[in-house]
Amino acid sequence: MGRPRDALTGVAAGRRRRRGRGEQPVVPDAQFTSYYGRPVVKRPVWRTLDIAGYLFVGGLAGSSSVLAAGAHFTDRPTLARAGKITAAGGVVVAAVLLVHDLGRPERFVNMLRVFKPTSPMSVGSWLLSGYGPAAGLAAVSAVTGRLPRLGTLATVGAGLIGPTITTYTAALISDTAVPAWHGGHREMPYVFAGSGASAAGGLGLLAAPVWENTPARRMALMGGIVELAAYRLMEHRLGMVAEPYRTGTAGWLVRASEALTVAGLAGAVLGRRNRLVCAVSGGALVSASAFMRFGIFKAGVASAEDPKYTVGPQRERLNARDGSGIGRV
Amino acid sequence: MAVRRWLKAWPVFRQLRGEDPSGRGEAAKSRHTAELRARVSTADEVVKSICPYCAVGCGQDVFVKDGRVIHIDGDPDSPISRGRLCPKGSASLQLTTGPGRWYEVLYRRPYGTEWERLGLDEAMDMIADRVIETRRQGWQWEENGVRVRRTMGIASLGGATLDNEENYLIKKLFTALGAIQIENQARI
Amino acid sequence: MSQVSPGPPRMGFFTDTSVCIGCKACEVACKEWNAIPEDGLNLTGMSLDNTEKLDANTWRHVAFIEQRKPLAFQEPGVRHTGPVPDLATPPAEAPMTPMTPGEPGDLRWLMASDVCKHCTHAACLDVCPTGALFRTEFDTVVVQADVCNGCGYCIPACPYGVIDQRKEDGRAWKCTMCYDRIGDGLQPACAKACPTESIQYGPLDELRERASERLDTMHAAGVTDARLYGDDPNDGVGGTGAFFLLLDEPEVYGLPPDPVATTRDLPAMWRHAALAAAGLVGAGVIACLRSS
Amino acid sequence: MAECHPVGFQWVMEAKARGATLIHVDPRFTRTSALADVHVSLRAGSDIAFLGGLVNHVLQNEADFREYVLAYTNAAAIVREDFRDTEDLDGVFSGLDTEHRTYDPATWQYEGADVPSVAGEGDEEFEERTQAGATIREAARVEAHGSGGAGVSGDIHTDETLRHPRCVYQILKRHFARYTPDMVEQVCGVPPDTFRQVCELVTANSGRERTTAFAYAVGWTQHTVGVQYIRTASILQSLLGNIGRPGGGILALRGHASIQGSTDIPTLFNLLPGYIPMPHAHADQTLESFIEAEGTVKGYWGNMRSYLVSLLKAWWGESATADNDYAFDYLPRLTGDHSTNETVLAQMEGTCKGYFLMGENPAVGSTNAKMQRLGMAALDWLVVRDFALIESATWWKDGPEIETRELRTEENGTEVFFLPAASHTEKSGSFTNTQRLLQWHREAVRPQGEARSDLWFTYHLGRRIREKLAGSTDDMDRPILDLTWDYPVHGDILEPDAEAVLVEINGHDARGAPLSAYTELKGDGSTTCGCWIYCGVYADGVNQADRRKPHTEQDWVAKEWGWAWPANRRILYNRASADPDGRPWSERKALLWWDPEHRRWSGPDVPDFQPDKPPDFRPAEGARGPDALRGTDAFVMQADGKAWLYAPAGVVDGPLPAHYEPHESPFTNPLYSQQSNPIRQVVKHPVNRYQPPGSPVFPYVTTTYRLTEHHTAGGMSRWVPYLAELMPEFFCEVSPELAAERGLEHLGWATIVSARTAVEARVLVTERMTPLTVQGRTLHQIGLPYHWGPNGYSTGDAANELAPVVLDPNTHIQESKAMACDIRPGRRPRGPALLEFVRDYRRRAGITDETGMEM
Repeated sequence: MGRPRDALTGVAAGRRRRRGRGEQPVVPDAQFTSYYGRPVVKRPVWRTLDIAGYLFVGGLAGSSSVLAAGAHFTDRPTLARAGKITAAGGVVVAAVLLVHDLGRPERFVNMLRVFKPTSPMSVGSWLLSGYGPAAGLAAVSAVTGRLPRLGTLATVGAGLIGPTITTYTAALISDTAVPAWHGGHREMPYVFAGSGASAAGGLGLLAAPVWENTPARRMALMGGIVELAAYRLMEHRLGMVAEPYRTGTAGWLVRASEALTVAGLAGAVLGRRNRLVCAVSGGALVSASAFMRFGIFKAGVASAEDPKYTVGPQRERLNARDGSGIGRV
Repeated sequence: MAVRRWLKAWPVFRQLRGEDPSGRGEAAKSRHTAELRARVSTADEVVKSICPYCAVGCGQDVFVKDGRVIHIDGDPDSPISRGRLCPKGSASLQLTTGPGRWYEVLYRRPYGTEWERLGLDEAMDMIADRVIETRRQGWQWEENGVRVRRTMGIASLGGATLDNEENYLIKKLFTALGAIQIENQARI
Repeated sequence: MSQVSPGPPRMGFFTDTSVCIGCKACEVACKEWNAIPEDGLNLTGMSLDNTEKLDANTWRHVAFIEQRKPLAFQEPGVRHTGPVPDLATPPAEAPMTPMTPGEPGDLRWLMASDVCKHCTHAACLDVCPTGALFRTEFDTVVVQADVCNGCGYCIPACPYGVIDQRKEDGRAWKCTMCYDRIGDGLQPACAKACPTESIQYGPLDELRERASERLDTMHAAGVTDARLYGDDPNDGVGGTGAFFLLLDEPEVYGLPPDPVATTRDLPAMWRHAALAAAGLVGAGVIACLRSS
Repeated sequence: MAECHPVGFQWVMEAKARGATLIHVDPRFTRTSALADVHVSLRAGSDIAFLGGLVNHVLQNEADFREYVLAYTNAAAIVREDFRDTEDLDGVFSGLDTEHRTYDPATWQYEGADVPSVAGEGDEEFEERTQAGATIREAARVEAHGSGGAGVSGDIHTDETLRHPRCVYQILKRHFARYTPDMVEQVCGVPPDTFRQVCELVTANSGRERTTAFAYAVGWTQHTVGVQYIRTASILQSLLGNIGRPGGGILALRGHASIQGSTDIPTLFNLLPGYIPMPHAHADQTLESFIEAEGTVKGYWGNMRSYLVSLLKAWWGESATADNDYAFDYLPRLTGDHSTNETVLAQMEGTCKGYFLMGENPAVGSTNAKMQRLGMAALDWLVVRDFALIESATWWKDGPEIETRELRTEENGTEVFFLPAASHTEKSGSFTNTQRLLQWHREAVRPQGEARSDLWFTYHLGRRIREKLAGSTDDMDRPILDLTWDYPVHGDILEPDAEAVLVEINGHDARGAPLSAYTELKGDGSTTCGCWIYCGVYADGVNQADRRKPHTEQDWVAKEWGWAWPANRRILYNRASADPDGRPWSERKALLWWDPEHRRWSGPDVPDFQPDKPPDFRPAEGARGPDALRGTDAFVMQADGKAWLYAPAGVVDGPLPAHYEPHESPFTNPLYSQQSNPIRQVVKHPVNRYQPPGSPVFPYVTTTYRLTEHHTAGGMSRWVPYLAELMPEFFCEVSPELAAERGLEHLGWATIVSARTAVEARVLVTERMTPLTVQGRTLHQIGLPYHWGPNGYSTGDAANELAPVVLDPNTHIQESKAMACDIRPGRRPRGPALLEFVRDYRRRAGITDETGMEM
């Protein structure tokens, strides 16, 4: 441990010309400064297919449970059954994806070792462990026709937990230092909810007959509009950090998603009497939702890989705060 | 009983009991963590040593457990190094126990294209024979009519991370053999 | 809680980069003690830094920065006249070790040993779903390898990019401030090895006091670009257990200038997520209403 | 120092914390420069001019510490009338024998002094026949003064006013007068204002109250004038009163755990333990005549008989008797230079047939690495002992000559034995560190497999040879059969007891009790001692090298940690820390003082002086040995008790340092018309071709060096992954200006070429390398860390492939720190094309077998 060190290099002697004490000029850097262009934060190690896939499947499943519950109680059996099967299938796929992405899959039960409200993943794990059985039971009951009361109860449960499954993942990715995610943490849940709803609606359109698909169309419409609006809002708030959403793979995915959403919604509204048009529109909406999640995922990764998205906003914040900050950006 | 023990070890249960409600401290600690000790603390023996790299001569503590070196740390008692080590000194555990060490005698016969294995005992015997033979062949009683009592047939070049005692025996043996071309890194 | 005797004081690192000689003893001592895998041969062209960054297999990383800037009144003894090429070029494509432009003939070589910051508000710890990451009695943040299931959440959560996944093993790893050693009253391996006491270990309060004296001395001597980093309990991570004396802006060393623990915004995220979920329920109800 | 001795550098930081100024002089801006107050970049190979400039500054400004200079140096001594300086002879000294490339130092002597014949007592006929004078000088005799100066005796004339034109002080003044700041700029490329600043800092921090220390390493020794580099520093430090005082000195920062020990107990051809010279061949040489010739009258070397007889008793025990001159005849004799590079030539000629390499890797670590390998390729047998399969063990299989087809594995007849070595944790023994401190390391575990210590190897090899020769009546086998070789062994591997060897080194008296000081040694055969300067390391039957009293429990000198030779004193010549009257020069710098009450020298360190000899002591007429020194003769190992500003004997290439250009330099010498050291040692051999001075084909200067992350030729670091990953491959450091001039790309490849061969390295372009202006033109220098070779985990070409065998005439150390070269972008040619590539360079530079051979 020892004493404070006072070995001041260059102070005892050294260069006498040029400038006197205390007059070190700060050389203003015209450019953005980083350590050899290396990222400041780590990019997520999550595999795209696993985790972006999970964001999509979880959103679809959760929202489908809502639609299924609604359909269940408004006597739209095909739509309800489709929603329940989607939810149950979704949750199985989601669980497989999650476990597959673990570095130590055999330790997946450790997810329930603690309950941490500070960890969206912990909260999500507990939610999933409630939602999974409910969605499963609801689906089994719907398909087999057995245990109708329990099935109804499970349908209600899944319908209530489902939305949280759809939106907690927004908190999950926003609760990171990834600039493009964290910066959008206010809007992200609405993007996810909208995207989930739109996908669930889309799936309903795909699965249900024309006479039963009104809720699906409405769900898709509401979802799609919220998604598009929330996304625009998020992009605006992100400022320069929105760049990764517009460029590269992410940019392509997001643009495709937006186009598909608009097309899907248009098709769903305009072709509402045509089973085929409805189905194609539904498919477009489901794909749009997937594209959106993959786009968001990719944008996040890209924003973590370039230090300017980390340093830039922080430097701006510092400068705004004390006004004396040295302009580096 | 087992269930209770399991339950008591379950961090969620500990969280609920209020010891650490957020689950970020004590409650999350595993048994392995709770029992963690520095491996030097459980060593059988601490052997005093000196770093083998440069000539600063930093003190080292060599920790031994079950007949194996488990760690090498700077010796805080040393007035030279005060417990500190440079990257090389810090790597001396890997130097001495790492994958770079070779533990077998190898032999390349004249014109051989590959290494062959050879027992240590046999190798020593062969080397002793070579020394005796080469010494006899190259023996000089005189050069230019003046007594020299030596052999120019054998030479040795040693590193300078050898011990004084090793250098002493090398110089003593080779001088007695009449070999004079005994050199080391100090000239390099 | 009250009947529990007060634990040990909060322990920390003060890394005074103004006396760092870039020897990398900390890197090796850390690897030896913690038996961290060697991670490949890669000449980076980033001055003498071939380690590049903190990650699962590097818990101490010495940064090397060459700058056309004066170090107080040091006479650097170099005589260059031309301009410095664009420093934004990645090292592999750069015509020379990238360096900060400045006056020709100025040169300073900054070296700094980076490490996990052991934040007061540690995002990695907050987001860990398994409790593998926990806060010790020394107020340090440690991953338990026997618990971690490699979910990877802590990795993008860290505002400093410290913790990382070890590919071949799947789990997350980072500096433990030698939890096993300090528990037995020993110094962490890096601080123990550091030849020039650039890395100092001790009770955080003492270290902060020492650092502030050191800073005053430096400022008084005219080293005006010296600054402390991570010593402020009011910063975005509540101050760090490992803090630094730097001679330039943090980003020059690859450190974020104003890091924030992401979980500071978590309540807002939960609120919005809940609202969005409620909206979804509402949407479901509306969607299913039968038009009369 | 921060680069290569980081833990030692903590003390520099401590000094800085107390206000010390740190000046770093190095061609490159290194990790040491980063922490220095002043970094001076200079041309590699120009340090004598730089230091000479400092000496000149001190003399011109009379900034010397005059009382110290008068009392403790030979400034007042008057030199013979027939001495001629480089001033008079345009760059050479009187006595130059151009035929044999040697100096006859007779004219360098003090007026009134006896002139010892270099070859000892008269044997003129023999000398005539063999030019023994020359060969003895070749025999690195200078090193025999590793613990003291050369012999001078007689009634030396002095002038205490320092005004006599032939007194050392005046000679010095004239000699260094041309080393002006302008000349320093011309030679070194150091701007005058930087140089003046260094002058002012050094002189302001020297004198009564302050001291300046110089630290150096092989950047000073690996030159054709290496010894004279250190001589220049000695002159400066003696003038400034910085020797023998705390915070002063000229500190050799040595790079191997026991490299000091390996010269004290030398595995060196020209020395016996304790710097006793190996006997040179003379007709009818006896113990008596040897001592007569080699010992001195005054000072501690006056007792050489005690040291040598005790050594012979230690080696040959009962067989060494007064009747047989204590087996003095058992010692083999030298007939010239038998140093390592001569041995390589002898290997190539076929004289030397068997070679042991113990922890040494000349195939990449020695100069002109190809020559080293070709030497090995000509051997009958080779024994390599190391941790791993180093390049010196595998050249026959995968060496560079296999690639160029200069050698073919199936046509090479060398028999190779590889024996794995034990590490420091697997054996007990002592290392002698850079400050002469012996520290014991204890065996922690047994070596695994067939790994064995060198102690084990040497002991058991000797045992087997003795067993095989037992019963021989051949007189040539007597020394080996009569050798004391019965060390106790222990454990299942029969490891010899290192402590028993240390006991023998320490020595014992007639009753077998361990001696406690070399002053107890006798010349009558009643004492034994394996190395007189180490006598006392086992005092009181205690392994003093294994003392480990924590530094926190003792004073700053820490005398109870380990054991320093001689006599456990920590600062040599510490009598000089007090004034002639025995009072410390300053309270701040008090280390030793005369205590009149107890009539003893007192202070925290062990006095490097007879402890009860008062300051006013005058020796009796005819006194010999230490008793012949006065109470003010602080430099007790010197024959006249003085620090030598001028060396009247002992240095073969001149009594004063003069700047000579490196053997291969892109410049001509602006100081004298003599270009290079006239008696540098050159080797004419087809694989050792030299470059002509000033050749435009080789316009750059390269210097080799170490990195913090590696160790010498890499045997202890390239195989260690944690170190290898920090510095993963061979690279060169160049300035952006040179990169632009030659089209080198950062991280690209460059080929560096000398007259010997070419190597390839990755390029690091950095402003830490600076162009210099030397003699009006821009000079670029190239940095080459020399740690690599083709084997191991981290690999690369060896920088030593480039270096020539051209040597300092005193030490036979090669010039690898200042070499002219060329650099070009891209990788080097492979296979035989490499040979053609280098041949082309040689053609272009007009290199013949005579190039570089001129005086």
